[in-house]
Amino acid sequence: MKSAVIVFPGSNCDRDAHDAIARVTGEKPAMVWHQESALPDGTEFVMVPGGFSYGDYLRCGAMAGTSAIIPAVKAHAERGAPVLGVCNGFQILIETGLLPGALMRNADLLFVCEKTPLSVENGNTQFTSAYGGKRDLVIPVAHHDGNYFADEATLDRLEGNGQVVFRYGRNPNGSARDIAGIVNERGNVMGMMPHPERAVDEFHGGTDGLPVFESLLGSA
Amino acid sequence: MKARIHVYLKPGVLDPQGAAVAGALKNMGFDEVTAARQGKLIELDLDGSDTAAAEARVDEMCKRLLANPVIESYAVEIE
Amino acid sequence: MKARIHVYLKPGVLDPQGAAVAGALKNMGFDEVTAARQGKLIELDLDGSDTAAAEARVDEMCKRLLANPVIESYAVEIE
Amino acid sequence: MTQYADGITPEIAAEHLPADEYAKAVEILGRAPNIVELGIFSVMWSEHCSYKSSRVHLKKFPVTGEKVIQGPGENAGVVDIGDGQACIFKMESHNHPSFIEPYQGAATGVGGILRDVFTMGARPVALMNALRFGSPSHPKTRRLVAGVAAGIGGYGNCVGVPTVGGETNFHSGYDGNILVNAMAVGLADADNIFYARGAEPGQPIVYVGSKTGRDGIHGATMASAEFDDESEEKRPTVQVGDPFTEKKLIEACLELMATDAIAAVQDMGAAGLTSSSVEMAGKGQVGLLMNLDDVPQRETGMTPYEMMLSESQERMLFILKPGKEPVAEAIFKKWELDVATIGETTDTGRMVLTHKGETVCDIPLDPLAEDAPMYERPWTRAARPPAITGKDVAEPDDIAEALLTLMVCPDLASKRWIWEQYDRHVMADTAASSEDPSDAAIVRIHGTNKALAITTDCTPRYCQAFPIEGGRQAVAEAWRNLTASGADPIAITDCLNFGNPERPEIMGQFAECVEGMAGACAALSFPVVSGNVSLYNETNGVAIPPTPAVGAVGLIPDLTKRSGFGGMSEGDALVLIGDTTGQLGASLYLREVEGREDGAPPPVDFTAEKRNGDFVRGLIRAGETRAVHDLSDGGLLVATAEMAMGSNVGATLLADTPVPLTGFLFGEDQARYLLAVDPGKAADLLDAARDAGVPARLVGAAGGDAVGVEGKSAASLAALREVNEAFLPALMER
Ligand SMILES: Nc1ncnc2c1ncn2[C@@H]1O[C@H](COP(=O)(O)OP(=O)(O)O)[C@@H](O)[C@H]1O
Ligand SMILES: [Mg+2]
Repeated sequence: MKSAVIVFPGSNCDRDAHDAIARVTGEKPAMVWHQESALPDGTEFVMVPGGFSYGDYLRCGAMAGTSAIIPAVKAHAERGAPVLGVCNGFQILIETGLLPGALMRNADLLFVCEKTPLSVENGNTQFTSAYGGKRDLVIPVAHHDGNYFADEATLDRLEGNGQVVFRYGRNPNGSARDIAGIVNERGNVMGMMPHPERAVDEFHGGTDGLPVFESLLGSA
Repeated sequence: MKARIHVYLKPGVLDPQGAAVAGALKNMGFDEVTAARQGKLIELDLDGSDTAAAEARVDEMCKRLLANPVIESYAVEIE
Repeated sequence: MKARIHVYLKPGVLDPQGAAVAGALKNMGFDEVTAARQGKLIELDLDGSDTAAAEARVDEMCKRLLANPVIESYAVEIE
Repeated sequence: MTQYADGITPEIAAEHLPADEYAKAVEILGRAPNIVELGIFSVMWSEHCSYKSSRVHLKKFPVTGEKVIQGPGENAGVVDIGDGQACIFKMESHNHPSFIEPYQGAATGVGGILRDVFTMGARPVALMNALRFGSPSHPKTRRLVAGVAAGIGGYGNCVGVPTVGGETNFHSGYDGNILVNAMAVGLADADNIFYARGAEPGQPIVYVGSKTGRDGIHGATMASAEFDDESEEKRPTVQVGDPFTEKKLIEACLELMATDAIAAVQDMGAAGLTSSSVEMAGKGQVGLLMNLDDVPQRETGMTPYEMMLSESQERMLFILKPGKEPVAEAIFKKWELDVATIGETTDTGRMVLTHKGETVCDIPLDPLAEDAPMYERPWTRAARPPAITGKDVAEPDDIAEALLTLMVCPDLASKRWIWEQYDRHVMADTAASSEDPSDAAIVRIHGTNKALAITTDCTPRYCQAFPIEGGRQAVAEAWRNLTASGADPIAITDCLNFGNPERPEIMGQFAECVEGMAGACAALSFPVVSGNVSLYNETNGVAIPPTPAVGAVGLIPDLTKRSGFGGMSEGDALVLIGDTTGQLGASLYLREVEGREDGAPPPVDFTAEKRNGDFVRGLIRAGETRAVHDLSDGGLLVATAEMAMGSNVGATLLADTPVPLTGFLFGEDQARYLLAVDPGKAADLLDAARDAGVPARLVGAAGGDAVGVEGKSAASLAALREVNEAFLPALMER
């Protein structure tokens, strides 16, 4: 599968994303600098990695949302091709309007890094099919602004459409309805705060992140 | 010219910072505080002298970057 | 009553956020922006009606919690 | 009689230099220094930059070894880790700034130590932090803990380097001077290390990073001055950190370092442009000609004095090979960083600075460095206090109660509230961090099956009680923590935090801690490759407890043959390695249960350390152990409780002990480890130990859901966890 990882000046999970994708797909993803205006030809999967794209200054993901590569990412998504945003990547996808809602400062205002129990709420997405019914996961989070917010109507719609993909077992940030990850209506764009790329090797303490990437292989 | 931009969270939008500020002030004995909201204050130095034009440009900056229309509203003053 | 508090970085104190905002606006083609500063805007709802007393109390809140005297200065308006 | 340049009053001169040093400056120049020169002499000759009080003693450290590529003297130490790779690390203090502005002080401390490491060509792969705060009940403590933790996390998390471990103590001795020591560890190719030395005449001097502002002017001299109540007024000297710029600076510097453009490089730390340029010139035996008009400036109307003394963060100074400026420009512009050629190296041996067409400084470099003052300050030796052992201390009425009292105390309490604010997993190489039951943090060497083990250790109450033993113990515990994780200890860095060296008893603490550390390093083949000294940690005449923090690095050749203390399972035999005489002097038990802080610290026996440690490491590598934990604060029963909590299974110790029970359970004798092993293998293990001349003893068994002593009381795992997790949330969330 041909993949691309978008790299912003303050991205810091870009290498981790690269390694996880290469490990699962057997193909090194292209590392695409934010000032590019096009994705490499034939790109099937785009990942927007975690980090502090612009130091998280102003609003997390806001400045990244205005960079040159974003229109190409949007076009890719509008074609129905898969886009995954993790942590800061999730914040960026929200800022660009590819996903609904907002990610606010954690309720206790503290940065939180922990291995978080999660449940797979929808195992039939392009990003979760490989979980094969497995429901309970542990995947690390590390963020300051992961407190998901949307108005009640939007939340109900997300729940109704099965767009809530992951939920926290122990809410670390005050997220509405314990939401940890969502997909867009079409199901090809997912954003999640937990870091699947940090749970792909035994020495990480678990490999519950692998199926996110394996699922894509199956669907792409 | 200077532009001063106030960015507020829209009513009904969760405001963890505001809530924390109100809580902390109460704990410190400032019981008169019934609510707190936290927003941003952005000041820009601008070339040029045409206030009306600047107004329009800054409004565009807010729409495209400085405020997130989903959760924030803003007010602009040009001096 | 309402108190509106502006918290600024003291002049001369490095403002990474402001610098990043100015840079981003330039990259977006807003070349007229020569500098940006980012501060905080805090609004408080207060019980009571004695403006002078409120001023004094809010000033104390700023000193003790809302502003960091090491690097920030502040201004208070009571409405 | 003393001469002064125009505009320099005796007061101004005295603010910058003591009379004798001023006289020396006049002698060196052959005339009175102007204000710029005065500023330069004062920062270069400050304690912080010149180590004038400590140099004579630091010479005692062993600094060489077969693995040492670069010892002290450069930005950081460099050791060989095989396969053509090198590990580069250093620890540094940011104590005074953090006391004054905890968030920015701690954040810029992390930024500074990261720069020391990537300046040498390393990609930073791990951060550690050693923190000492005042009494939990002190009115300032809560705010300081909150600010320091947020600042360390705020910076490290943003630059994307995992903060994998550290230590945190609370003691009233730090009420007026907290300690914030940060350590950075990086990896580089052994054949691509960059140094401050190496400049030659006629090479361009290139400034990169952030613009220069008026931040932190005289930070270097401030870090060398004792506190008084007015110091809080020194606040404006605290700098603000910009981790986003640092992240870009790391990537841009590593990109430039992949080319062959660089002759020498120095980060701009304390005394910014002054020390970075002077150090590179001195090491290269060349002169400097710099035009300050070309320095990127954040503010208007900056004077040469301000530019030379500014401590604005996220700046670096390169001396490039001639003609390579465009290479640097292209890279730094891509990363949206400032880059400017501000001068060139010369063959004059002098530092000449021009500003607006005038020469504002002309100093011969050699004397500036070579004739820097060096003091042999008077110091007094401490006497060894009387030992206290189990027979001198009554048995606690209830052992479980005593254990709970220890597990709830600030020093042993879980520091979760702090380390959950640190991204410990970014870079996806973390195998063990603060959250894991491991004596050392373990970070895989990217793309290999090898790993680095990293720890920071110091027991200030031992150093207070008897400095030389405390110095030995700090090094020994670090060596033990690495060993207990299965690593070969390689080398250490240090951060020597003490009070006012002008007082003989404080200078004595320093001299003897260093002497003890040096002895331990020599005996354990554990050289010192970098370090930092922080003196004058003293307020109104009250000094901090002597705190020579040790940061140590070891190598795990095979990640699958590492150990922690989370693997104990039901039925395992508990084996104690090492000799127990029941040393309770200056122990945690004595302080927390008996309310006494007297007595001699446990003696360190280097032969036993080495023999026992090598034996344990061998067992780990051979897969003979399920869990391994070194014994430190609180002794055997605390180590057992920590292993039980980490493994989620209880344990019962045997009541029949070779020395009085209190000493056996709570004594802090050194060179000891607790092992959990397959019961079927216990007998063979004890035989092997006997053959190796290693004291070993079966002390209990794993099982149930409580920790206690046979026939005596036990504390449930639930109760242990509850009290152990209680302290910080209670302090911070009240
Ligand atoms: N300031 C801190 N930052 C990160 N981790 C910390 C800090 N303080 C304590 N820890 C972690 O808490 C655990 C216990 O620390 P400590 O009791 O000092 O270990 P040891 O006794 O083995 O030296 C270790 O994993 C350590 O890394
Ligand atoms: Mg230990």
